[in-house]
Amino acid sequence: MFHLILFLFFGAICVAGAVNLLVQSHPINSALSLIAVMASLAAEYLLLGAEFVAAVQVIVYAGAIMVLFVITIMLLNAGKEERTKGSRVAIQIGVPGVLIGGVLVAWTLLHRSDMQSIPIGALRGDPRAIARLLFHQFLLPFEVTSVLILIAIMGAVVLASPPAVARGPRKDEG
Amino acid sequence: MVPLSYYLVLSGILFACGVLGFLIKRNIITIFMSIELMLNGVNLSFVAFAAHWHALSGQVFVFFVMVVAAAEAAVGLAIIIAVYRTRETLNVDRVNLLKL
Amino acid sequence: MPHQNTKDISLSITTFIIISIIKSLAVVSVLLTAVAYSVWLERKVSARIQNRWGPTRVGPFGLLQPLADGAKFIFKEDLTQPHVYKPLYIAAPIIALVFAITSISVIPFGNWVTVGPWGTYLQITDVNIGLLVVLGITSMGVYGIALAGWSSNNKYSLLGGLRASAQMVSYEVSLGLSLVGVLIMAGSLSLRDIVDAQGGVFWGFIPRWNIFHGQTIAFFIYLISAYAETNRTPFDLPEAESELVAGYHTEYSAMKFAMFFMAEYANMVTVACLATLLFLGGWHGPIFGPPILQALMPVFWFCLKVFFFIFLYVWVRWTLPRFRYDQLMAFGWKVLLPLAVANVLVTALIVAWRA
Amino acid sequence: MTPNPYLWLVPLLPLAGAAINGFFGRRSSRKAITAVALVFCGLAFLLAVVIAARFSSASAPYYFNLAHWLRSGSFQVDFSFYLDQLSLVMLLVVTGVGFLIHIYSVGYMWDDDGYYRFMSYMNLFMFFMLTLVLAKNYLVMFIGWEGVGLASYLLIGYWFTKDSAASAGKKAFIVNRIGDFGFLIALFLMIKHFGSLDFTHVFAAVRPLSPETAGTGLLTAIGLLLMVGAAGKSAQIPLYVWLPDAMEGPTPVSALIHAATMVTAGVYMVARSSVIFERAPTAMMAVAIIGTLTALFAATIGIAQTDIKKVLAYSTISQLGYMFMACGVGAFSAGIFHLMTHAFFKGLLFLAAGSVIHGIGGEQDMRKMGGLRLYMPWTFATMGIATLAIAGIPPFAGFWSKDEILWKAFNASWVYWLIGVITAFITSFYMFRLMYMTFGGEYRGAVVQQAHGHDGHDAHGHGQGHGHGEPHESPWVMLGPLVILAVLSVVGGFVGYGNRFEHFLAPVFQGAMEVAQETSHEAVDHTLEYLLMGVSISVAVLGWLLAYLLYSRHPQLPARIAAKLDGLYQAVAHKYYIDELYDALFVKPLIEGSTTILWHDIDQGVIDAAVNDSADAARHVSDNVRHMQSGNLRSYAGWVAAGGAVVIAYMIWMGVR
Repeated sequence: MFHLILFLFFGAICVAGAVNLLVQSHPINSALSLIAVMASLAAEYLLLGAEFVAAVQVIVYAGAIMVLFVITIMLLNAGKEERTKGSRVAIQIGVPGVLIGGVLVAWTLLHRSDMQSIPIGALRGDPRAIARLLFHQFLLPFEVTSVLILIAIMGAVVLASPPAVARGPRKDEG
Repeated sequence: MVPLSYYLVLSGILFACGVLGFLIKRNIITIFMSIELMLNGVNLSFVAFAAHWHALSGQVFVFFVMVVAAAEAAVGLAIIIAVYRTRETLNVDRVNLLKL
Repeated sequence: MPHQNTKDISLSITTFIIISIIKSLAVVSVLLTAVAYSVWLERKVSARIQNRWGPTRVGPFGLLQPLADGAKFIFKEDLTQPHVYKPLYIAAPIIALVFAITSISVIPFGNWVTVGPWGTYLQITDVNIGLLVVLGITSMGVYGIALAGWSSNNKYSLLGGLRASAQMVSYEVSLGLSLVGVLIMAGSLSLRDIVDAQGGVFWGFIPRWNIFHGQTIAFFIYLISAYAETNRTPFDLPEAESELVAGYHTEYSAMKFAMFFMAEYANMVTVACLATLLFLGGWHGPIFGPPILQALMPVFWFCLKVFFFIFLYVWVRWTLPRFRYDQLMAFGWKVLLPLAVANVLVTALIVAWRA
Repeated sequence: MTPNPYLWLVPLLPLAGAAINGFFGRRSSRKAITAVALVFCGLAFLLAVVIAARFSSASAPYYFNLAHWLRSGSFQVDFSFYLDQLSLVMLLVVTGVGFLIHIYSVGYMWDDDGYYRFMSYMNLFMFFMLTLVLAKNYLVMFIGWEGVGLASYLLIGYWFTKDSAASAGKKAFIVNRIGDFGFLIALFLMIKHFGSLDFTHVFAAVRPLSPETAGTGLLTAIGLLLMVGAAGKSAQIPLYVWLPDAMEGPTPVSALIHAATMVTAGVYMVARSSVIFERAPTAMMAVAIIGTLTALFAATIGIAQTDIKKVLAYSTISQLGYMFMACGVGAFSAGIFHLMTHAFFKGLLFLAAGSVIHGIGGEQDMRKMGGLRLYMPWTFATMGIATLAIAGIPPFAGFWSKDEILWKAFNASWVYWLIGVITAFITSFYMFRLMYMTFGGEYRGAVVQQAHGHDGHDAHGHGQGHGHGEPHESPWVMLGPLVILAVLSVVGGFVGYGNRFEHFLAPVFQGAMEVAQETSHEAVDHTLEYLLMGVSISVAVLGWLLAYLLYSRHPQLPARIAAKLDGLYQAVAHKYYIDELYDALFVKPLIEGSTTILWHDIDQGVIDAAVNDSADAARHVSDNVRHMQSGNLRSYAGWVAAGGAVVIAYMIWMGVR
């Protein structure tokens, strides 16, 4: 009961944040609502017992990635988004498609009988166990992802560095 | 005691919201955030299934997803900056040269 | 999910809630007092360093100065420029302060104490990933500054916010890495376990603290990154008054400004507590005297160490000049990060070799 | 005994020569080219002689397996060589005559620009011909078969700048394709029914079968198809038309390929397949009839020809007809015997004709010759010997072999014999006619001032190319082979004396012997044989006399006779209009059909149209579809989302069902 209440509470925050992300017209608000979603998702993880995942969710997602977004928004000084009529397809085909698909999935899931309940803190995401799994069974994927992110860093540096012509005078700005 | 399906429905809702954001938002950065939202929805289902099957690997996968999300954010934001530098806009409807 | 120690579970849920409330109230009040008096301390020390007297009028040695400051902040006019982005402008200081204060919640001050029938840890809650919680909350703290800088629609503030967020994000990395060594040695993420792992002494007189136990380099890395995290000199670029009027809180006044102020010092305290716990053996120290004293002694040692850290903060602030921003970034990425990584590797190798 | 394990070298040596000359000849000097060509060819000849010397009938046949080639399941074909009496004879003839003609062509072609090319082609031809005769299975034989076809194509069209030469080469190639078609089908039948192409296997499989008296059946089919192939290669009716045109090639080529060796490949192949033929009487009869008709037919055409080489070409055809007749009546050894002697004297005739042509500056029309015996005595002598030989005057080589054939033919049926005798008469007539027109009387040819004015082919002074003020004898490098071949034409016949040749070849034609026996044992009294011999000699002499009367005594008579029976003469002179007939029957319809149907209707109407229309359709479709690609990120996302929804719906539907 207690568990269900908590779940619904944080779930409501999640959904509210997600919807807010959609309705807000200013990217910074969307970003903040996304942060809210992530934080409450961390709470959901805690309910499921994945405490380490929750912590990393907060630190990496909310604390690092979203900061990157906010920095970008601040850097580009992005204002309210303009309501351009870019594509009819997206509105007339895409949105109904998404809604239909979502409703179908939800309907099927809720009408399945074999969905047993999960007790609070069902599976303790103990850092030690996760580390053991990560460094034994998933060692290769781990290394591969590390290489991936290294490449991503280099690509980001190359892409974001200003074009050579504009670099000369802007040296001192640091 | 919460049924697994609730968690899955929640993650589904998040994912659908992400896709909707992709569809209806014009701002590249917001669209990017919608992608992150989708990834989070997927993560939630990962963790829920991990708890359901008592398999920790589900949680491990979340970490991989996070790493990929981080890499994607880095590159994507860099691309956004580059695009903004050349096109002076963040509106995807105005960045539509790749056609016909 | 806060997960209780077995001893707490013996209590009924109501008593647990009551005790938790009492503990939080106590801790928060203590923290705020500490914040106020660290401000006082700073003013005093800086005055002494600059051959001044510092606050002397309000109370003996100006001890009541913090109260006066608070009153002044409360009664000042809280003006809000028309061009700011209101919601975030208001939200920013709250966010900053809230996260700054929240992070104290998992810090243990001392051992198990029993008051009558009830016993508890001197700690609001003992999470077995406490360290990560602290890191997470502090990493959320950056939003306060960033949003403040952005929402108050002013180029100085914006630059300040940008600087703050960039610098915090980049120094967070080396900070976290410097802690990994400690974690390896303790083999746990629970702050209490880490502190317990540091009990005892070498050769009878050297305490078995991590700083003396192979993590010296990590300690200094942590110290430097902590300064950067809390935007203290020599890393106080976000509020560099000589470059950007007052950085991210240029547009703030009265209580909102006070919130940022308190947030900064609260962060200082938190970081100091963390350093104490991780490197200086927490509440460990010579215990003697009557039982009641013995019960309070660990808390005393803990506060002493934290005080030492805060004093160090102040000292450094009024001693060192400010970095240039590119120097700051270069230092963080090209010096601290490699050092931290090397430290982690060496520690891991040694531990693996011992095992 | 081991007949020299280096058997495989015999074909490969000329190939090496061909390769060297073909690749490096353009830059190397004429002497070097000559050396290469002659050395490799001569080495092959020497090797053949050595092999022959060490050959003993006791242990023949001898196999040599060079390499594996095809292996699919039970069916396998190897590059393997096969040496028995038959292939030994062929080996000696080919290498020997070939070598002599190589020497001859050194002198004959010396001044030609494509000298290296010519020599390389000649060596190449030697390689393929030797492959053909040494093959151990029909497929390797077929390689040689096609290879000599190629070489002959290259050499006929050697002066490819001349239109007639090029088209002659094409004609030869195409007509041969028809024959090869039959050959191939025969091979397929063998694979299907005997599962092998190896001589030993096939024959082993055939031997137990009984002769198909019914006249139809597998062996008959195979035999007839093989005969078609042989008719193509050996220029028998109806596929003989290419050989006269092949005279466009240089004279040594005519001598080597179109008289001595290649054209006899068909005969060789029939003889090689004797085991099959003798069990297919119908095929045998077809071979005999075709051979007989060809012999007569070609001989009659030979009468009216004025081009010296054409005359020889038709006589070649008719001689080949003799050989076919021999094979057809089961006298394979006689056929091979005649093949050998014919290689001698016909090669000699061609070479001598070449010497004549060469001597008078490229003239080929006999009406412009005459009296040359004074100018070129050696050529006259040798050519006379060859003429006596081909006319069948004893004791020259031709007499023995031709008489053998006639005798066997008589044993088979007197019709063959009669036609054979008539043919012999005509043969001796037109051969002596040729002799008289060429060497008798006095020189009728205009004294050509500049030899080189003559259109390219065969036209050039040799060595010290002076203008042909008057006819002159050829250099010794050309006369030498003439003399050697003349000697062979004289003595060559004696190997057949007392059936020694026949007995030598006996092991090869085991079955054939039996057939010959059963046909011939009712008439073995020698009186009849001698009688027939006398008849053939007398007809030969009669032919000589007639020629003497018409072309030496009363040179004006022939014209009058021709005028008297004009139509017939025209028909003969125009080779019975066979070429025109084929042109009307096959060539024109073919060209018309392929132009209208294949080209316009099918190629342009169907294939091109299909391609173009599909391209247009693609373009139109994409014209409409490309608007989906608006370049707008969100619309793409919209499509993706819709697709995802569809997939989800489908999966759920599948799940609930």
